Amino acid sequence: MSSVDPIIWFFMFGIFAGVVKSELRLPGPIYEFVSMLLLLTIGLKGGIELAQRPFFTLLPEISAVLAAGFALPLLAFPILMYLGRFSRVDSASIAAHYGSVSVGTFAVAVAYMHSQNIFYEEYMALFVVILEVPAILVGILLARGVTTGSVKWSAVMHEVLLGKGVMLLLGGLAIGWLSGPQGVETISPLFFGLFKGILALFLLEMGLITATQLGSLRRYGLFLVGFGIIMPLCFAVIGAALGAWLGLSVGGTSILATLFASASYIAVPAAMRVSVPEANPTLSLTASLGITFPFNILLGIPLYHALSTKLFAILGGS
Amino acid sequence: MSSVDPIIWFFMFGIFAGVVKSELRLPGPIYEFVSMLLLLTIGLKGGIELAQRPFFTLLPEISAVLAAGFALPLLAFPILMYLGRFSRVDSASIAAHYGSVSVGTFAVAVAYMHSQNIFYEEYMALFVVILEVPAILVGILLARGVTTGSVKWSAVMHEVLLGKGVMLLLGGLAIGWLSGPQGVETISPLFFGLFKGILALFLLEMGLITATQLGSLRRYGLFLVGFGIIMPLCFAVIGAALGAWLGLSVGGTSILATLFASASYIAVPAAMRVSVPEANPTLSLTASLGITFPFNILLGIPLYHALSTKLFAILGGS
Amino acid sequence: MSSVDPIIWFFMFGIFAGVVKSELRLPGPIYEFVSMLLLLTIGLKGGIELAQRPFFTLLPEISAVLAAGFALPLLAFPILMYLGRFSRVDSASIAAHYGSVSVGTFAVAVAYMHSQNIFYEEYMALFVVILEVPAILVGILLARGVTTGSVKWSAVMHEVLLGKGVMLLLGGLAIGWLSGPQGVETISPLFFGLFKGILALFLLEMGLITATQLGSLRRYGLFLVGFGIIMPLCFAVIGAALGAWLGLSVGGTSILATLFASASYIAVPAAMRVSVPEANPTLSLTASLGITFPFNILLGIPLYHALSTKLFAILGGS
Amino acid sequence: MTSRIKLVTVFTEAAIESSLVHELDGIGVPGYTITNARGKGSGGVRSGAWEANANIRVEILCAEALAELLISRLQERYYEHYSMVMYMSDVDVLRPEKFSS
Amino acid sequence: MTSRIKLVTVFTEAAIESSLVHELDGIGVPGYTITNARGKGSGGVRSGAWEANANIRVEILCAEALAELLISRLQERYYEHYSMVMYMSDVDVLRPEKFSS
Amino acid sequence: MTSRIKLVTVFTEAAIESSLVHELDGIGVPGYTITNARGKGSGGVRSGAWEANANIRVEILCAEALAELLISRLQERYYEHYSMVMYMSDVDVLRPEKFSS
Ligand SMILES: Nc1ncnc2c1ncn2[C@@H]1O[C@H](COP(=O)(O)O)[C@@H](O)[C@H]1O
Ligand SMILES: Nc1ncnc2c1ncn2[C@@H]1O[C@H](COP(=O)(O)O)[C@@H](O)[C@H]1O
Ligand SMILES: Nc1ncnc2c1ncn2[C@@H]1O[C@H](COP(=O)(O)O)[C@@H](O)[C@H]1O
Ligand code: NA
Ligand code: NA
Ligand code: NA
Repeated sequence: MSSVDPIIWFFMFGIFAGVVKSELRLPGPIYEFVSMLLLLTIGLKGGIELAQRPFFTLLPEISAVLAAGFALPLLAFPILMYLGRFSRVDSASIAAHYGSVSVGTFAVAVAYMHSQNIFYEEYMALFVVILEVPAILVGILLARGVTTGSVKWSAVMHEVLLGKGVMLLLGGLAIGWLSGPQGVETISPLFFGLFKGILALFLLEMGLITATQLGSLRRYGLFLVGFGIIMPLCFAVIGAALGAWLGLSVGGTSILATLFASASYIAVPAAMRVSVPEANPTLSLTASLGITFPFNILLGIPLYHALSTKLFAILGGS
Repeated sequence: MSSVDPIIWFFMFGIFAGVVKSELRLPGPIYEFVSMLLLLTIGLKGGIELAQRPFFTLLPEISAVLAAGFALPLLAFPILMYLGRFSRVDSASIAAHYGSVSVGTFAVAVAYMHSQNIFYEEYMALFVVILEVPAILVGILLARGVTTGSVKWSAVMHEVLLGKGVMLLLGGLAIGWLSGPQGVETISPLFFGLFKGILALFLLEMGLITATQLGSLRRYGLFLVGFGIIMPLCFAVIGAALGAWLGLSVGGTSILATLFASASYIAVPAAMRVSVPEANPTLSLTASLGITFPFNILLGIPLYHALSTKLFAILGGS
Repeated sequence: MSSVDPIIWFFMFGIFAGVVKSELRLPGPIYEFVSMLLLLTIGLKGGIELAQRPFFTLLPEISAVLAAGFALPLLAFPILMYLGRFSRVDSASIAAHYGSVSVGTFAVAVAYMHSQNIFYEEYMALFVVILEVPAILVGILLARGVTTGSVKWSAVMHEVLLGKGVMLLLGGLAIGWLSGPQGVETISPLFFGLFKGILALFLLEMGLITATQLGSLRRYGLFLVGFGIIMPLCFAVIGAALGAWLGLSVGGTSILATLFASASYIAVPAAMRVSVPEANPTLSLTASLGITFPFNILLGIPLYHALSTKLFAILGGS
Repeated sequence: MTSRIKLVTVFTEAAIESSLVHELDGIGVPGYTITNARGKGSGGVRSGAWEANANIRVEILCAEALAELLISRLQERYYEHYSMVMYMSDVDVLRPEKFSS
Repeated sequence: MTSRIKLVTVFTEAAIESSLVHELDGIGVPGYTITNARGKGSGGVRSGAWEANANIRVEILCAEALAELLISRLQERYYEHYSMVMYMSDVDVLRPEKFSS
Repeated sequence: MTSRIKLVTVFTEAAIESSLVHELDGIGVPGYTITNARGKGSGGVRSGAWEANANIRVEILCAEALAELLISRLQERYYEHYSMVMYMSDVDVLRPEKFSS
């Protein structure tokens, strides 16, 4: 019991309050603020880490992760379209959600590693940014076909790259990188000292939002539930394999697996709403928020860690 | 001078700014956020304390406090109706406000004990929850009569138990209890480190709100002012006696006296508005916010502490 | 590179995000909250400092700074009217902005002194309040003429003295003064511990706002740009001279120079909008927010520090 | 192309939002839109500073018969004890069938 | 059951809210409702990002004569120097006496 | 003194605010006013709890011809795939030339 991180209890408290239809709500501006702080903090942490190593040493990892970002939605798409019998646009949209990543899940994974005293490569925040974007582009192409003239790519790139999430992650990365570990010391009480508390509030609200999605679950049936659990597991295996292959630590490998397993519920829905409006947003949000997010938070992360540990044991890595 | 806690100055600054009609205002979402943090923190503190003792040892105290929660509004009601000549529904509504408790007052009492280094039983947060609800039920019964078919009890219980305040207190209690003292360490900078600062901002806004109530005071005359001061004093005596009888420490007794003396201005007004709409909300809010809250904050708490100390001296307790 | 304070990077990140038209925005209530915290903190710091010295020893400095507050807009006015060929009301309004001060700039100057370990007189927060008001009165008189019956002075004084900014600074000062250094310890994690982080968020939003002003720059031409840089430089020289003459430390002198060089963008615009509505608010905001604020933040403060150091070297002061 | 239907606008206390929404659903209105508001009326200033004195502004587009029903229902349930002001106007909508369900 | 009166809607700068409310009270309108807004007009975009460029939206229900007075008064006091747009429409209210005081 | 023009009111998803504003600018409306909203319609409850399900309320005052164009353009571009409800009404404005550009 005492081994469960309190932030997980906040999430479950949120789900409970939502399910019993309590009036509890984080005010809109506060939820936005809390999200912004998380994104900035994650970016800052990554940037500080980057400041301490030559950038080009990371090029192989960056390339591999970037390639995976393009590949993952291509794996999910046929499953959704042929097994799930979703329309082409819905399949493309859901595939984009699962090919991309969830920053909230990443934050919980990081908190998990800290609380278990597991080392991981802090520059992984960089991978959050790298994985956020490609799936969106692939999703749009899958929905529209390659020869599409009707996609306003400049509007899409604007939506994707200049959206709040990517901006804050990149801004944090840049500021952390430019300032280095000593530089950020004076701002660390807000960004690092309060991190877990802020994450707890974020998860409380995520629980409340998750609860509102549960109602739609019944409507969309078993396939979506299965997909929302099995797809992340498969992606986690791919992520763990890639992490091990790239020579990451066990912690870093677990986090990469978590990233692959996570599904976007902020950047991708917004981009899809603008670029592929025919896709039903309830479908993808139900899956990513109603199933995959809670699954990853409650069960996935420890599982992916166990998986990575196992893999390292097999490979004889450390 | 230096013995006044700065949070009290924040309250008085708020009253001053309100009285001179300054444009100062805590933005709505911030006020809500600050309240939520206070409620969660108070709940967490109580829960951590509960985690360290077997629950059943508290059963006698819980029962006694619960009984008092039903009894207090019954004491206030005849005074309001026969001495105060208020209508039946108004008397019932005001009685419910005074039978219930104010979380803000509790927080200030806790801060007072800390700043004076006085020990108290931290699980008293539990009593806040226990005292919040019964007075509402009694108030509705007093307004409607026992044989009322017209009360939608399920709506009432929904409003009361699932309102923000009770939810957050209970959620905090549960999380604190499940996590224990070590568990919450990572989230303590936000919830415990900032507590007094957050309380200061809360009191600033409470001062501003109190000032807006002062205008209504003149309209409702002397009886309400007298009631808003004398009723808390009587309830404080009952609370102190009960605390001593239950074997609480001097600090715990002072806080129980403060809880009894405090009047609700959040949960009860909301519940009464829905359940007893004929009652005039200005009347009860003027009394609880315009008189009793400032009285308790500025004079009551030290008084109740002195009272408890005296009582313990008489009883030869420690 | 590492010598640039990270808060400056936050400001530049904000400008960048604004210029590329990202959707990044601090939610309105959060921006207000962050501003309120800064004002309260600055006030508290000043008040604590005041508590440690007899008030009358500051009377000469207060008088001198107050006199300067009346004089500075009178210096700016003819330049704007005769060199800049602005209308009388626009000249008066801009002069009021530059005669008054920017609390954000003051906060950055304070952070600069801290990060460079330079001593300064912390009671300078008092000067922020003192300098905020006179320029507004002078500006209105300049716009209306001395014999004006049409100015509703009571409304003006209400707007000026009871506006959020002055209220919070004065409230903070009073609370800090009444509580003293020990008193505020319990609230210091929120107000002092988070100060730099809060300032970073404030500057992020200021960068975003500054970026929106850059567009207007082209419309108003070169004179305004020149004025927005040269006027602060002149005022900084006056401020440095006054600081040295008053016997302030090098740090205090630098901050006084910065205060003189800074231009208001909150209190004065609000007051001018109400009292001198014919003045074009875009003109003065473009200058103060679009030019002078970034100039002071990025280049001005180190420059004014260098200036003060030089001055002290020449005068043989310490 | 467009067709005339009724727009009912209600100013009332934020405290009864959920009760009011429940009522609307019960009557079977095709939809509603809510915004936060503050204001002043016979019941004095409601500044929105804190929940007990915040207002909401509710708009309901619907057919005339339902609008009449809605108004009389709200009048009966809320007018006596709550701050509430209502007005009705004629507006033109596309797809009128959407609002006459 | 219902009776026709005037609804005056005003879009203007948030900065003059208190001054405007004072004016409304002075004219003796029976009430008003305010919501926060943003927008664009001849004076450019007012994004509401920060106080100096936020808008408010004010609604006043009142008798026709008062509406005329209100409009001419606001026009005279604010039109020249402030961002302000106003429109008037006919609406039906219950209890018309409430709005003709 | 006053003159009759059209008021178009749109309830839609907050997610498309910037796209919609772009469209309005393209059509050449003289101005618009936006407020945050929540609500319910054929697409279910949109509680405004978080960005993906928040609504906005957009008002546009303009001449009749432009109003017709606006309505048909929005209908064509957004009706199929987005939550959107629109209505049009007649209002009286001062300075009608301001809204007929
Ligand atoms: N004449 C009016 N014009 C516009 N809004 C009004 C008017 N009267 C009342 N209201 C709104 O309705 C709410 C309740 O009004 P009342 O029930 O008269 O106190 C007020 O707080 C205002 O928001
Ligand atoms: N044609 C219009 N339709 C709707 N709202 C408008 C219109 N024109 C102006 N507004 C609103 O009125 C405010 C002031 O307009 P203006 O004085 O023209 O700059 C704008 O910021 C908008 O919120
Ligand atoms: N009958 C109605 N009355 C008022 N607002 C409506 C109505 N129907 C829909 N809306 C608003 O328009 C939004 C989108 O509606 P819909 O496209 O029907 O889901 C809803 O979320 C409501 O805010
Ligand atoms: Na993924
Ligand atoms: Na009580
Ligand atoms: Na200045």
